[in-house]
Amino acid sequence: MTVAPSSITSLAELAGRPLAEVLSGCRELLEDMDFPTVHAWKEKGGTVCGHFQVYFPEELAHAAGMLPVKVRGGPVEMRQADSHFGSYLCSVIRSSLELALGGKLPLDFFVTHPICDAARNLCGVWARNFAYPSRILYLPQNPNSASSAEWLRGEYARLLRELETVSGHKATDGDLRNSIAVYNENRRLIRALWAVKRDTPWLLGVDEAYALLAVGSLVRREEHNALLAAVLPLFASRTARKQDKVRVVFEGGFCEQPPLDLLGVVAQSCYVVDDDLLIGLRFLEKDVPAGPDPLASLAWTYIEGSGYSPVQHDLRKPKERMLLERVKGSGAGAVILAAAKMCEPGLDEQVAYSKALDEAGIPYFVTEFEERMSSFDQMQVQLETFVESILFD
Amino acid sequence: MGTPLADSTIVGRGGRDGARLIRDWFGTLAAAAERGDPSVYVFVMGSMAEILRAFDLPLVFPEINSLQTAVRRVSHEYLGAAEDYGYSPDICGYVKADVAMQLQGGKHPMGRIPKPALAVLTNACNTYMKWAEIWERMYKTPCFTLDVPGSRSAPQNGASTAADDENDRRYVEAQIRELILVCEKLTGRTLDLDKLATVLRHTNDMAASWKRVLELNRHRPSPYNALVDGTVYLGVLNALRGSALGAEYFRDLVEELEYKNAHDMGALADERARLLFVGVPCYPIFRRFHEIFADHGGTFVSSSYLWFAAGGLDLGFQYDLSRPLESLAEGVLKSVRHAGDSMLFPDRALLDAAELYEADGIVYHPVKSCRTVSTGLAGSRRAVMKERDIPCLFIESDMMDQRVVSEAQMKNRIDAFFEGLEARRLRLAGSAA
Amino acid sequence: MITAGIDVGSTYTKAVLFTADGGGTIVGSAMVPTGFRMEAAATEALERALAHAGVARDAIAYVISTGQGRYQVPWRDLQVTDLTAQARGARHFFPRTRTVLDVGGQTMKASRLDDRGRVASFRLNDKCAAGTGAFLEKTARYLGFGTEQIGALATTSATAASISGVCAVFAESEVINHVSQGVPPADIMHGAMVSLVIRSVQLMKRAKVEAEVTLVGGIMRFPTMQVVLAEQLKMPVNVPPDAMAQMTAAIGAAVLAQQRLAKRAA
Amino acid sequence: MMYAGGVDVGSTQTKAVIVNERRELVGRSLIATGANVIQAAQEAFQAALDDGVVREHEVGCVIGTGYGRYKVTFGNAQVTEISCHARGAAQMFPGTKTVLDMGGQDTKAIRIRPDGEVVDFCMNDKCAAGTGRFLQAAAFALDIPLDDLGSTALRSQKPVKISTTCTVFAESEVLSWVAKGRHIEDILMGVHRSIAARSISLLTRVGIDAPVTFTGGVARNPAMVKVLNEQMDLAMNVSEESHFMGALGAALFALDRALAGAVQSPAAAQSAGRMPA
Repeated sequence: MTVAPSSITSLAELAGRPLAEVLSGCRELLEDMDFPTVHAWKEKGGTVCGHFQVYFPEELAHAAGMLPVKVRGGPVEMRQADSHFGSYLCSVIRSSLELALGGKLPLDFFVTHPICDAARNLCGVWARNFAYPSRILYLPQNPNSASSAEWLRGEYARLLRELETVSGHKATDGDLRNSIAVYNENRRLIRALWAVKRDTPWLLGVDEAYALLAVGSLVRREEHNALLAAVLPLFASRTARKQDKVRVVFEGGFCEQPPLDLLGVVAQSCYVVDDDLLIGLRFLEKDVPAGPDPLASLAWTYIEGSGYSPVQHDLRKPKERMLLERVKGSGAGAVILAAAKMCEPGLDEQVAYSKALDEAGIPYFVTEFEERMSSFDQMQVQLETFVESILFD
Repeated sequence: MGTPLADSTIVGRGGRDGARLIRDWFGTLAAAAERGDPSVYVFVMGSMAEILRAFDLPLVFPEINSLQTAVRRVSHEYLGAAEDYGYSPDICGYVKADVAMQLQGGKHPMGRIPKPALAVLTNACNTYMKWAEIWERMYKTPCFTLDVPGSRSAPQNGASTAADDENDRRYVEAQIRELILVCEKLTGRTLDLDKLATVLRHTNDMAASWKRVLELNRHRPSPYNALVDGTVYLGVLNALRGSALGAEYFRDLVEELEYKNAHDMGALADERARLLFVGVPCYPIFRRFHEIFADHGGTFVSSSYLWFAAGGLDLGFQYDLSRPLESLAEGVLKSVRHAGDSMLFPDRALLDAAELYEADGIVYHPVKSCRTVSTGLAGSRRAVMKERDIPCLFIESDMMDQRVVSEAQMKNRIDAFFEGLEARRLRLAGSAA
Repeated sequence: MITAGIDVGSTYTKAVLFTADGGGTIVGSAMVPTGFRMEAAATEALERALAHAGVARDAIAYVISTGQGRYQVPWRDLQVTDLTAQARGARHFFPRTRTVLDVGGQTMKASRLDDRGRVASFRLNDKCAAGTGAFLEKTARYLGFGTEQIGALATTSATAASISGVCAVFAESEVINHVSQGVPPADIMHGAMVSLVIRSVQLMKRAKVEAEVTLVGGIMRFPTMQVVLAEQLKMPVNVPPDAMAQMTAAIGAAVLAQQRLAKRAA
Repeated sequence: MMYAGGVDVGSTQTKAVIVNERRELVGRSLIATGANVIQAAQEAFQAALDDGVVREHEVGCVIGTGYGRYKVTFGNAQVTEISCHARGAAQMFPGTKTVLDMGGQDTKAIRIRPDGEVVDFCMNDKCAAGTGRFLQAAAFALDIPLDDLGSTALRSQKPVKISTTCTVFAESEVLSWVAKGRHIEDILMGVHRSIAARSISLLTRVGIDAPVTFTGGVARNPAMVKVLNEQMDLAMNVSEESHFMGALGAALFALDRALAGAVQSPAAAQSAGRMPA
């Protein structure tokens, strides 16, 4: 697999450049369906752990010396994958397999999660098609059990063993603590980035923030940390004018990702002040504590300190209440309730969300998207109508 | 050689009694609904019937309620009502039919369904969780989600160690103990261990019988159609799991099937093609679907539905009554995992079944509604055909939504499939001669 | 003060001139084919409407464009989407309208309006063509009738043939089946309309239906639609007067322009 | 001389074929199906007889195939178009292992044995996306005769990417590309590629095993042939008479049956053995 010479293979190439170049570079890297950073890592002899949406404790793969990469599909032309599936399936499942079958995303280990029925089944699909290990990580859906954190610790230990076998590097507690520190720093920087978008959305559009976030899952996190640290101070000096736009929350980007251009269309008419785009990369909302047992700390933080998504069942976090808190917390006045086409959990949740928003009197509109869409006329009509309904008497 | 006379008291008993038991069961649910009694909503994969029955809690299987609307040809009314409420045409039809039922106060073609006082579910199907969340919102029903960790990888790709399994078993057991506390709080009673032992014994009997029922269909001609008759048996298996009535029904059923086999009485008078079915039945045209095959002399000798929708009871797991909770945890873990494997990693099981049942072909029927069952079946089909020279038909439709069931399209494919089977049969007969 | 509403659609471009006098009056209108040059079509439609009304270009105080080509009108003051415009247009004819169903050749849109005529919620269908006017046209074409004959054809039918319409193309084989079984074309056309209406009712329910319901858009050509829709919804359905059936979005844009003008003056 | 007939009643066109005892195609006809399917089948059959200068009583057996196969009221039996395309392709291109049939509203991928026996097949299920109808929609939108689509598309330098899958919406997407000023050939090539990608995914389901024979009306479209060949990296068998493949297969099945009834030779019995029930 050859990589186009113009492609970016490291975020280090971007650090220190003007903001506009950083942003376009991130976008370019993100949209490059040949995954140059992953290939570069492999060429240096590194091993890659691909993990399907939504949340994965990347610290484990990082500590084992691997490159953890989020497998989240993409707008790739379907050549082989469709023949492995039936008709009624979301796009991200198909495109993720396409990327792997086409050799664009070279992995040494694949792990999926029972976030939905289709995603869990990917493990079997992978096992049929690839010689490297494919695994399911069962994240607790009964986090309300007193035993779930302890059991999850066991799961993490088991997974780590397998990752170590693939990478050939035994992760010590020191390695794990270091990885946790790197990711704690990453989480802090992402929170800061999202705060810029929330507090001064005219300085940072949702499509830009998204590109800066998403590249993190294509490189070792130290690189991403360096980039974010370099970029964060640059926004304050941007000269964009604050416009009279509606502040909205974009909900529905937890798994399949809307195309960047769609986010761009949204940004034209609204300020997206909070969202659940790639929520898995920022699912732990707290720092993972530096306890005596790093695996137990990671497991505990998942149970006690994670965000919410339609694919995590937790009696303490009714999704509609969480959404209302997100709206309130970000000072949004309206919500875009999106769901990927054919996404069972997303479409189910839309119903509960819209009832809750109706009751709270918060304007919203309901829409569906697909990662492969290339025409945004429909979305634009919906957005404009929505904005017009808020603006006109 | 004359055809032996059917003993009418035995032959057909399973079908008759099964229909009656299901009717009676719906009757008790309707009575409970009228009285306003609490009920527990459970699912076929990991119903936890043993614990709940020990507390005398009536079980409601929303999956069975929903499929009944399709069999009775009214599912479109229910789906329409749920879609009007806001649910997408692309999501699980079972969920939607249930939502519609709840919106109409439990009204159902078989009577009325009581409201849930508790919902018990497993992670065996992710849609179970989205479904239970609906009751949480509608009624503030407490939902107990039992994590039953499934296989972490395909069987050919590394198995769990004994220590891994023990970690899982301990987790399941701890959760079962938590579930017991929930039931004790709900009923105001403590768990009666003697009663639990009785229930476990009945389930043991049913599991052993179920395994036998499945085995008996290896006979030529096969005594029952796994898709049509099998679904009736399956209903009893789930609804009456852990009951004396259920155990008795399956003892009788084994007797009937053994009798039929002894007299070579097949489900079809002229069995020309033995088929395996993969997926969920096409309930909107349940009888017709089977007839299209039967017209060609095709019968279903086994079905993956009888594996996963039985919650893995086909494994025949026997609880150790001397350590009931530990053993229950082990049984739930193994059976539910086995049920999950039949969907996640179906290839090996299908190849084995093809061999065991001397199948002439495999019919894959993925459905729009259920991604648990359907995702990857196209790939499985390819893998199975690569490994074994066996014709495999692939037809997509739905288990609830008649809008995506096109009988004409389906028949065309089934006709073509049988044309291929027939040509193959003649060729093989020719080369043998 | 006169305002203009320009609706640049994919096939036709419509212009309406409107004044607030007398509680709101249409003083001129015109309709021209859009062709490939949307800007030119918009200009031509406006000029014809001016000629029709007998007013000069500089008498127009505010222009709002709408429709697919709303951004292709450089001399506009503002553009709005056709959902917003159709809502206002429907309200112009039927002030108590709370639900608008707009069925066009390629799209179907349902919106619920608040008490002031703003779009409170809406749903668009974009999955496939089974629920759009194109579905009827395909059926008519197969039956050997032109699009313009669809309306008259279906009115003669008493019983609708059953057509599931999962896919507009697949529906053809159902149509063939009916034809070969001797079902009269009128009943088949009727059946296609019922199938389409059932889909549109589903869409409307997802945006919530409240009385009164007004039906707009290209599908208005077929009077049977109104009847079938009323049957399925079990409530009366408004339809704009014949001559104005194609103009509701342009009217809505012109009405909204009056509002913006008043706001600017204040 | 003994003859046999095959009538393939499709949703838009009805095709009829007459073969002689040597399995040679001696008469053919193609007419629009129209509203009266039974009549169309009769007319097509009669036209094929006329074309082959064969009298009706010389025809030993007639088999109907296609969606309207049960409307061939004068026929002796019905066989699905899947078996017929397979049989026809095996006859016309001996050695064929895979058949791709692209028709008006369905596309079929069929894997066959050398004698034409169907080993496996897959068809589009959910909708008409990726079928020949998609091309018709594009032709209609651009006002280009269907027969000129392929040659126009072949002039493309920079094909557009078609994103819609709905056959009916294809019209509006095509028009939107026109409005954006893209060349007609580039738009058409985009349409061809989009259909080709869907067909290949269908073919992959049964396994692409060369030689591949391309049948159905669309097989006469040179751009579709080229795009498919390029994307699969092989050269498909294509015949001028690809659209008669289903009718030919039906006629061959009919011939088996006629010969089996007339001549009790072992050879005939064996060939009759290929006749599906």
